Amino acid sequence: MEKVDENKEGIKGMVNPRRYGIERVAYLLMRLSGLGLLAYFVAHIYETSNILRGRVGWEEVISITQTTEGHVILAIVIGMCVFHTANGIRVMLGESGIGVGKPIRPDYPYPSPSQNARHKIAIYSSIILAALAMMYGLAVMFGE
Amino acid sequence: MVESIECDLIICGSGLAGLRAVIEAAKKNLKIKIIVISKVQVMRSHSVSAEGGTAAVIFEDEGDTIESHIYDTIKGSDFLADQDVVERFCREMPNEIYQLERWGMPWSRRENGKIDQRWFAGYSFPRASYASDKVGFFEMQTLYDTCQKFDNIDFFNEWFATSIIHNRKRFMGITAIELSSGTFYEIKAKALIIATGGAGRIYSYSTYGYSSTPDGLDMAYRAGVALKDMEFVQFHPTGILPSGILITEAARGEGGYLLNNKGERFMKNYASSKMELAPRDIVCRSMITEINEGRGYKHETGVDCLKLDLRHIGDEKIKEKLGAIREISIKFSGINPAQEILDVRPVCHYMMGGIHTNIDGTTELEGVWAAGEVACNSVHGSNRLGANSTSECLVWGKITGTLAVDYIEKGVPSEPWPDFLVEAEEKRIYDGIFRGKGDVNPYEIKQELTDTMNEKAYVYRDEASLVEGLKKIRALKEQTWKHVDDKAKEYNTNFTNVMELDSMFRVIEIILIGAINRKETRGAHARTDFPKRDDTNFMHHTLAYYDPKEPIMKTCPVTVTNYKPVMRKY
Amino acid sequence: MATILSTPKEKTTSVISPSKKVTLRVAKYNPKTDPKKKWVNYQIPYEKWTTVLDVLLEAKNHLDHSIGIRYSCRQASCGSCGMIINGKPRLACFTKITELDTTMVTVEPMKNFPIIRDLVVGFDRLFKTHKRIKPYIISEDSEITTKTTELLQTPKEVNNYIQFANCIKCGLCNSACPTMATDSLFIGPQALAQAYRYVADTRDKGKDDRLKIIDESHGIWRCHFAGSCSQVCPKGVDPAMGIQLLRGYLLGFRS
Amino acid sequence: MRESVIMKIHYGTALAAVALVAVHVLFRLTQGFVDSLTYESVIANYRFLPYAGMLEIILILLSIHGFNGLRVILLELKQGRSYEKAVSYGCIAAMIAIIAYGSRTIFMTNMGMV
Ligand SMILES: Cc1cc2nc3c(=O)[nH]c(=O)nc-3n(C[C@H](O)[C@H](O)[C@H](O)COP(=O)(O)OP(=O)(O)OC[C@H]3O[C@@H](n4cnc5c(N)ncnc54)[C@H](O)[C@@H]3O)c2cc1C
Ligand code: HEM
Ligand code: SF4
Ligand code: F3S
Ligand code: FES
Repeated sequence: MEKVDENKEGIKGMVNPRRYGIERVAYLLMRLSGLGLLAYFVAHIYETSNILRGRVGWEEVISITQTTEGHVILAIVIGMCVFHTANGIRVMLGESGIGVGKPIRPDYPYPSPSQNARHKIAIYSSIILAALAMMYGLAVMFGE
Repeated sequence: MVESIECDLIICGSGLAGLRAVIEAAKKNLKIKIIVISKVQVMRSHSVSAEGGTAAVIFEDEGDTIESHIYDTIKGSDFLADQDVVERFCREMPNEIYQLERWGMPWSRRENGKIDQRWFAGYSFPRASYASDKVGFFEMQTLYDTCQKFDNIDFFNEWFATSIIHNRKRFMGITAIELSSGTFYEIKAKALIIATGGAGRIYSYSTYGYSSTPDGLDMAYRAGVALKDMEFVQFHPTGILPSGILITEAARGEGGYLLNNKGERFMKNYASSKMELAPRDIVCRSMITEINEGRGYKHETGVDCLKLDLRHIGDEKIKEKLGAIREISIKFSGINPAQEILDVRPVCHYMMGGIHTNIDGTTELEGVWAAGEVACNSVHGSNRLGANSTSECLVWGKITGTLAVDYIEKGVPSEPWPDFLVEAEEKRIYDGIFRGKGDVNPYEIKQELTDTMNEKAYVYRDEASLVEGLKKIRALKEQTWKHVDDKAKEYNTNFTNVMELDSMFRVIEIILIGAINRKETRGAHARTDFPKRDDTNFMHHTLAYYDPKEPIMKTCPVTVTNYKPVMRKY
Repeated sequence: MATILSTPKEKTTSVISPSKKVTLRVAKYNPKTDPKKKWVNYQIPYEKWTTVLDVLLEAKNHLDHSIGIRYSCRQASCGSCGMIINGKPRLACFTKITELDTTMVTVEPMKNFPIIRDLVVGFDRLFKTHKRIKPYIISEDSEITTKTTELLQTPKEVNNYIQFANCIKCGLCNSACPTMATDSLFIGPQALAQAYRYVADTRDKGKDDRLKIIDESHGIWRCHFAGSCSQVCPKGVDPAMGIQLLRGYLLGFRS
Repeated sequence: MRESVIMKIHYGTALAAVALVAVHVLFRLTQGFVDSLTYESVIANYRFLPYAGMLEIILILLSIHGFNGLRVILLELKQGRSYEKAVSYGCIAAMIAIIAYGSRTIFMTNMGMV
């Protein structure tokens, strides 16, 4: 079979969040935060494994994280974690068919019930919550 | 270079008629190989635009009768319908409603779950089953989706059929161009069902989509099959301005009023008992009379029009039963029908005429059937009633599908393939059109041609304007428009557009000659110089046979069973 | 690079009205013959009701016959004319110039479909996925005998699926979906919404069949509720809703 | 495995993790962020069996969830039989590796092997 170029938009299209609504932004943030958390998770497992090297080893590693960069990264992780969790709960509800509206006879101009205010509010709340958590985290870390 | 394909049955055209036929054929014999060829993608055929309803008697318990459907249809046809055909049609139709229902058609229902029906013009009972106002769309979807059950159907999406190959006695195959690659094919087959639909794009102001051109009609005509009753072109009273998109008759069926510039429901002067629900020919004539006598409006484009008032129907009911026309009028004309009045005007809508067939949809060429709007089995005579056309497509889709399979199963002798005909066709379209020379823009010729039809062969006609129209189109034909600027092979719509234009010239000529010859007023053919129906001289069908110079005109009788022609009054 | 006005060598007789003009920018590309896509500009007059399809046809009819474009009904019911207009997937016949609020109209073929030529894309994949989800009533009594009548269905029951039955198979949703942008095997919002349309129909008994078909590695789970499909759908189908409701069955929240 | 089963696990692990991660993080916060990271307090935490058990569960849940998430993303990025096989097995391997590696830390500290 001849291979046809499908003119797929590729990662660029997947990533471009501007053309569509906030739901598409949430989709993108969910992916990025998931990947970010995975990266942190792996690093975290490595980090904690240093405890096996005794007090010296542990404090060596901890001291690397107790820097400004370390704190900023940790703050981002907190943000990602909060957003991913909050939005994750929204997505799980939605994907179970909860809160996506009921089928109706659509009337022009055809609003889409699944793209409803509840979800939009949940997305904005997740983002705000994540931002607050980040600020709180920064305050705690730099405060001491 | 010609590529070759073989199959058992070709169905050319994938509107309601074509798809109904293919399901019947595929179901009847799972072994025969069927090809559905369509110049648009199969489910995009123009039938998707049918809006208002599909007529059938399903409430006999509430007082409707088949008999009444038969009489309404015959009276609506101004007694030109073949009455045996109408009888068969009305008897078969109820089953089609139920069959579609079983296949998933989302008919609009009554509270108790039964299929609902609504009023349509010219009937004496609310007899049109409907699915909101997207009947054709949902029917197409139901049929297309049902086709997906079968693996012996091959859809040839976007293939343009150009000619029928036969050996004078019997059908042998067709030639076609695959649009996506531009390759020219011969397709050998045992039987053919033509279902290429209407040709309303021969008028510039039309309810039809751009794909409704007469190339299917012309293909049959060139193969020597007669075209029948072509002078009867139906105009629909309510095309919205400025686009010409249809506002379905169901809008009046649900209670809409037609108003002149005095704010009167003027139909009371023309058809006092049926008012806006008189048959289309009568409403159109009344509208043009109103306009001619100065009681019309002027649309901002400068076109004369009248008004259609739906406001009293109410927003909720409009949304529920007329959702699509609500969308159309808001989007395309900026008017919400629940709040404002619409500008409407009679617009080309349907061809009563078509390929001459008998009651079975059989044509004069062995192995070829025709079904749907392209066929003229004379069920509509000189004026079709609304909602009877989608019905016709279903009934004759089923009949021809069955008959074609029977024919194939009986065995068709194989005979030498007439290569020379394929070569001749290749010459005609590639040397004559694709590589043609000229400096006249074919699209401008098409505009002039279709404008001429609007002017000269509209609702009212007379000898002088028809003759003038004929002269004008013959002059246009002589210009050097037969060339294709786009030289690419792939998806060359410039090429198909010019082929469509080429077919328009032949078919329009038949329409005009037929209209000139018919010196009477009957149904959709209203002559100001002969304002009366003339049953002594014109109670017959018009036939046109192909001749390279000019069509050969003949006639054939109308079948009358029980219903004597009487004065038509509503 | 933008080339300006390739006018065919013909005498022209049509008068172009001196009203407002729009610049139409068309992505022309024939993968069989052209090395790459090129942009061609046309100046077209328009009125308040003019649609993008109207200006495209005006360009095709009078300025450049070779524009490749698919269209038919011009009333948003056939689903032929999906394309990317000013960056978003839309129907050309259902987008008025005036509502775009700019005098520069850029049209490109739909993304995530192979280009046949210019604005015309191949639909083979959409047709195949549509067929795959068994888009028809599955039931023993789907063929009538002489005396069958209808199966009853209340208006309410019809409303449970009618919105999904509005799909015109235009493919805009598949063009907008982020998963489609990279996944060549994803069933896609169009077909998934149709799977729900039939599952939600009281006459149908094919739910388990269909759930099995869509429950595979490139099936329904590759939708992440991004919602873009519903945002571009011109007919209010709301595929995103259909997909999530369908997934409700698979997760055991609905039965 | 049917995709729906995998995704049910994905959601299930996420849900369970919500609660447990909250506890994990709260532990850090109630003890005072910096203090909680001192060697002694960390060791003490690990020695406390219920907490160590919880850490183990979080480790397993998030590894499954995270690497399945990665698998999903990679699956959507590119298609092809061998590629998809590689992704699936790769993710399972990574998952097992990270669980093993993390468990080693937990077990050894819990058993007092440092
Ligand atoms: C706007 C509108 C509204 C209507 N509303 C109603 C209504 O409410 N009720 C009612 O009963 N009737 C209605 N009608 C009439 C009815 O819809 C049509 O008569 C009917 O749909 C015709 O169906 P068909 O199958 O014959 O042809 P079509 O649906 O027109 O299909 C023609 C097919 O032939 C194919 N074709 C044509 N030429 C070629 C070629 N050269 N090569 C290959 N393929 C070719 C096309 O691609 C297409 O697939 C309406 C008509 C219009 C225009
Ligand atoms: C604790 C609360 C968490 C919840 C509620 C949660 C929820 C979810 C959900 C519902 C999804 C599926 C999204 C979709 O289908 O589009 C998902 C995806 C994902 N999660 Fe989590 N998650 C959590 C924590 C984590 C953590 C800690 C990690 C990192 C190890 C992680 C990594 C991922 C990844 C990589 C994906 C795939 C991203 C995608 O498909 O878009 N998650 N999560
Ligand atoms: S769901 Fe909407 S966007 Fe998708 S194909 Fe159907 S009509 Fe088009
Ligand atoms: S855009 Fe795609 S990701 Fe899902 S909600 Fe629609 S199918
Ligand atoms: S032309 Fe039919 S949808 Fe646009």
